[in-house]
Amino acid sequence: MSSLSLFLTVFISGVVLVIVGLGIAILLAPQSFNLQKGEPYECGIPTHGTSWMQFKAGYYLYAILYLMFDVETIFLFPWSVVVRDLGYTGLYSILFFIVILGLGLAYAWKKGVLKWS
Amino acid sequence: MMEKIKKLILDTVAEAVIEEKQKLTVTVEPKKLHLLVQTLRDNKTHSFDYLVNLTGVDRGEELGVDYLLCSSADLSKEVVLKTGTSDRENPLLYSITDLFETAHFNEREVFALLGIRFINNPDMRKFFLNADWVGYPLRKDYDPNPELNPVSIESKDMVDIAPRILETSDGKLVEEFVNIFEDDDYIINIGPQHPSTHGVMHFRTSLDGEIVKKIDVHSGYIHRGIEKLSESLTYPQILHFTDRLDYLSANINRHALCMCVEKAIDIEVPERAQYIRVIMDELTRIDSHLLAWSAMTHDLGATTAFIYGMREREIILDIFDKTCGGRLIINQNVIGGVMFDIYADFQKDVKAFIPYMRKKLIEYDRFFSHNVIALGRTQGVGFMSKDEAISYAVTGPAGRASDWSCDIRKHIPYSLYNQVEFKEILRKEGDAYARYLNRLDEIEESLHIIEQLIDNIPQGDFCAKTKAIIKLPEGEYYERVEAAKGEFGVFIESRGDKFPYRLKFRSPSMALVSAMPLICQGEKIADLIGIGGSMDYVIPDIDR
Amino acid sequence: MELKDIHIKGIPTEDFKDNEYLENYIKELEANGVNVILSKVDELINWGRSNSVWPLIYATSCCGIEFMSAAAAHHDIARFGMEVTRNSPRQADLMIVAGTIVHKMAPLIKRVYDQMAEPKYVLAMGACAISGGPFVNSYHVIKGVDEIIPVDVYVPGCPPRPESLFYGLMQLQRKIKVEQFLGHKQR
Amino acid sequence: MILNYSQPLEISNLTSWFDQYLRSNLSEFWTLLIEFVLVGIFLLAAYAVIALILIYAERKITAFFQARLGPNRVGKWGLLQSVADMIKILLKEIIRINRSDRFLFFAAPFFMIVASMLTFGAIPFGKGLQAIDFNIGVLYVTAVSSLGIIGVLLAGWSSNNKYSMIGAMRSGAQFISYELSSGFALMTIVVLAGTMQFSQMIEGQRFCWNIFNGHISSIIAFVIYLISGHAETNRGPFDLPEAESELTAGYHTEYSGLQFGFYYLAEYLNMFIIASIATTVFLGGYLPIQIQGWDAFNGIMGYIPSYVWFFSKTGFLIFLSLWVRWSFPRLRIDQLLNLEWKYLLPINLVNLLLMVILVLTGLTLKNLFGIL
Amino acid sequence: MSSVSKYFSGLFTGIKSLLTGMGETWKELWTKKVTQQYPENRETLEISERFRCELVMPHDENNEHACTACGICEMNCPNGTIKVTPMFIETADGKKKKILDTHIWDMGMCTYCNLCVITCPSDAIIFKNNFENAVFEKRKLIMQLNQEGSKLREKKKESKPTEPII
Repeated sequence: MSSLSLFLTVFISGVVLVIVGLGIAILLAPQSFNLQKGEPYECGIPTHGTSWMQFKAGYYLYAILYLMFDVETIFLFPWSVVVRDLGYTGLYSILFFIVILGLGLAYAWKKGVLKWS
Repeated sequence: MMEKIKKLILDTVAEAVIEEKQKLTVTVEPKKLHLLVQTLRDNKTHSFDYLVNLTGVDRGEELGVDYLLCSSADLSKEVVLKTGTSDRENPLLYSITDLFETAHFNEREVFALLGIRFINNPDMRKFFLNADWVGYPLRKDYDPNPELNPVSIESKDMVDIAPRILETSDGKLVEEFVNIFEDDDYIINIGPQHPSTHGVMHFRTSLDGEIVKKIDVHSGYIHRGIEKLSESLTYPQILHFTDRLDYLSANINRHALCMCVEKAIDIEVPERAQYIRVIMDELTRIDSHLLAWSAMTHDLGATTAFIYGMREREIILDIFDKTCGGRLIINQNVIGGVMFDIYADFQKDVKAFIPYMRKKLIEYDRFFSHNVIALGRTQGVGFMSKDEAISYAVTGPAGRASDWSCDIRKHIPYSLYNQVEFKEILRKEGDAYARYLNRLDEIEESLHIIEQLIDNIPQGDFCAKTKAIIKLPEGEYYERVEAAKGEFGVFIESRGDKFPYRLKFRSPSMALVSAMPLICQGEKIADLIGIGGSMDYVIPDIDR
Repeated sequence: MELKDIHIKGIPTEDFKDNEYLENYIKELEANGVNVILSKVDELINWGRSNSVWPLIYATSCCGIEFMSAAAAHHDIARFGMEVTRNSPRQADLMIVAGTIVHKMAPLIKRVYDQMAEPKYVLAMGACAISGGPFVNSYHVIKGVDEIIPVDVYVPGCPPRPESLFYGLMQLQRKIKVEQFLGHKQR
Repeated sequence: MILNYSQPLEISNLTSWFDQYLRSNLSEFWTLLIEFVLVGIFLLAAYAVIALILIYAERKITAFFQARLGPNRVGKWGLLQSVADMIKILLKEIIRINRSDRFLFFAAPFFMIVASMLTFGAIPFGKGLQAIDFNIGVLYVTAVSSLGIIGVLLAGWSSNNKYSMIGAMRSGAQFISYELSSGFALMTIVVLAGTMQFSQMIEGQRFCWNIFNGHISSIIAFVIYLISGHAETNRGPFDLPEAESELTAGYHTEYSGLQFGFYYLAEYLNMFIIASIATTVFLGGYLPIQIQGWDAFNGIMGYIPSYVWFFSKTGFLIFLSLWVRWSFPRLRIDQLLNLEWKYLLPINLVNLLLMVILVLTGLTLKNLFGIL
Repeated sequence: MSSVSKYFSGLFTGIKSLLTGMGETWKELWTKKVTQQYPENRETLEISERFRCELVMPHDENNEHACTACGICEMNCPNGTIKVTPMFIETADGKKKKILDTHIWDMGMCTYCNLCVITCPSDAIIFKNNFENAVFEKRKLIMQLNQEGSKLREKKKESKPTEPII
């Protein structure tokens, strides 16, 4: 059995679960209608404006750092499998890489990027 | 000392009328009030810098306001200022919000209930009632016809525009409207139907990401008009309302009203009743602080701690239940004593509770007080300085966490409090963590007080004989007690009837909530909830 | 179906108050000719629904504290499977109105009720929610939450003790159990 | 040959016998088709049953931590409680929200369920009980499980509700942080095991689990993985996106009925998935406790079926996660990010290097004691 | 260097505090559960004698009560929960006498303040601790306390119907 077709099997069964479940719910569950039902719930008070406003997320710098490290993770995964065979050469070459990233993090830390504002 | 104050007052406002009633009472005309208050507040020797109470009264011929001022250093130094206006169509008085921040909400309350508008108050919206409410309920000529104010179930958008009246430098009055929020603010409603606003508080909050920019407090979602209702009930009947103000300090509130009436008609309360009252008061205080602890931990997301606190609380409720047949609303104090004598095993149960509670306090400490997450979420968060606490009239554990000694039990000892020994817990940090710790320490002090009393309950009557119909002689009566959340006060104006002419409760929670916009500004939205928990307000106490 | 088939653990049916209301309800159903096969499925569904009532606590005052007591260790509402308190009306089945409802609150409670998903129930806890209670003569208090939203169970008390609330919840379970779920015209 | 006398209770014996039976009677295509359908049904059933059991277990364990009893009125000891909940939630109305982004609002639960389903399929429940066994298993699991967060983000964004919006933003912040830690922690073990395929990784742990093999470094990685895994599942004390006491219900405030039920379900499944990956990677997966040289002991241990081993190890980790959840208050967003960026990530980087050194210098337990 | 040592000491004290907290929950996991199981323990459940749940008018075996229909309880009730309707009958000696017709008490409105009971001059009503009162319809909460056909107990008998309210 190839892994890919099994992957598809699992994927399809997940989708089927959702569709069947929602199907039953929509068919059998009672429905009612009133004007306020579809309005957003905000502690019972009509909401002010839309929620899709410009929203200042205080962590965009974290997101950039994340990108940096995530790319590194991708590079490191193949390396980590073969590090046994590569021996010390593999260690030194990647050590350089990690140290640079670590320095980057330390710099960001020092600069106060890691402080939520 | 009194003479000096009188002199000071007469030096400032020569035409002031000074009377010696239960308290030193000064009547001035509206224009001079601000000056007098400022002088009283700012003079160095007897600084009256704590506005206890601001009561609007419909005196019949005029609409007036009574101010009870006292000194923050010594709460027993009190002075009452009175002013009023005879214009019933468009009554205007001068605001003292610039001197006492706590006056702000109180003045708005007076506007909603009596229709008096205050010049220079920055935000003159009605506080408890909707803006379109017809009539002013606390006026004697209020028309209670329900057709005037029908129940509306239609959701309406909130209008964030505040009217105000300003006096220009050349003495002209200008009416203007200001926007409370900016146009592009991200406004979110926290409450009224929210799990952690401790009732139906409504904080309209504008956010900058996760940071709270501004809070606009809305109240009145449980305004039940207790003060108006009281005006047509006899004194024993009014008692049952006090339990339902701050239901967590039910017994203490009731104690205050009973004492107020007892002093007015000179009833000697039997010793046994005094003991029972104080023991029950302290149990109530522990109960309230336990709930505050639980609710705060729950607000911070520690559900388990919440359940532990409620578990210990249940033991107190059991004692209440057996003593007076109620768990929360206990109806224990009556005029002249208490309604029920203690039951046979009362002392045994209470004495078993004391060591148990001490053991649990240690557990709470280990479980929550030193938890690194809890410390991070409470330390240095929601800071309030001593001056701010006084200006906002924040009393109780919260005020004492800002290093303001404001325990009425120490300053104006009532009942048995001058016979027992206990410490007033003061902390200097003024943050949420200090308020949190203050409560736990106060539980310990309350246990200590109970310990001193429980074995010495004297024999005798538990209730003095009173007349069937209680009439208070004409006059004004104040009584202040230390409720679990801070200073609770009762003000009765009697005209010799069996009903009070005007009854006002000074609720500690109102001051606590009024400080929220100040101490939450710039904190995160998660802190807003945590600070709310550390302030521990009860909404029905505010709304009355 | 007969009323004696409705079984609640711990309390025999005849010990419950207000049985005649349910009897009338069943009679009404029978008059409409309930389908036997469907009613078996209904029984299963109603068993599930009655044992999984997730409350939304519309707590305004004292009764809310008693609800907290009920949820805490000594009484433990979790035994009924009802500790999953949902703060969003979308996910709740039962609105427990615990406390006074005043004029200013009326539009809000209506809105929250409207926003609940079907099937939904309302339990009025305490004197204030039932009739205005101590404040019934006030200018700003609504004389009973049933003026605004339909109420299924009334739990008297001021405030009712947690056991009273549990009794009320069991009454609600009984009511859910006799309902016809499938093929029933909705409110 | 249904019974394998050394391990009579293994399901894999049954499946391989069934496979042979089908192959001998049907063509290749039909065999595969039937098997795929059966795999799908089996997974769905396991998914639902595990969720129901977990929900019950959590409610009961929570209650015991809180000095209560928990559900005990529906069925014996309340065993049927979550079944009743399932019936109820299946028949609850699904509300249409005005002015929401209809399509995304509808699609968000799909992401949630499908992501957890795909990860679920890659878990080796027992010997031969693994649907997807890629040779890049660890990477696959990391990648697929992060899809779930899209479900949360979409839900929060599309429902046009401010609480949901804040919840979604928080979950974004949480995700971008803890994804790194869990990735690095897993990578540390990949260095140790030298493979990313789960089946190989398990086989390599026959006599010495990875957590023992890499001793200090493995234990640090294990703790970090548990913390970050816990955070990724949005459960307390990391439940900021939901944050009941702040945002009422957070990102799923507007979801009702079964759509909410899917989030509820996926939350528990994700908890299970994190625990089972930790079991597989650190605790030897479905392998029994075996000690080289103790043949009698190994024989007895080996007699217990592999899935029992798997579920008991996973159960232990789930208990641990519940214990943590019900002991601590919720973190605030800045504490959350601090924990990751100032503590977990630097420690992780150092730990990874430490592990490489351990492996290269031969200081792992296997090398030191000559374990297979 | 202090910041580095602060970093590590913070890390370790943090971990220690977390473990202490977990230790407490671990202890609680094994302590006896305090839950009382209403309704399973309905037979053994003890509600405090004084707990006020239901106002009753005790009737003796002759179907007689002590209420003189004086209306003091109605007067004292702060929110009008009690309605006492008297009825005037002519006694044998031709005098008009006020007796009780109906004593209506609205359970759904009562505040349980106990004023009616303590002010009652003839101790005709008491609070009972029966808490199982939930119903489906509001009107069922309005109760008539005097039983059908009951009458006033003659004075010569003991005036206290039950144990005194403390």
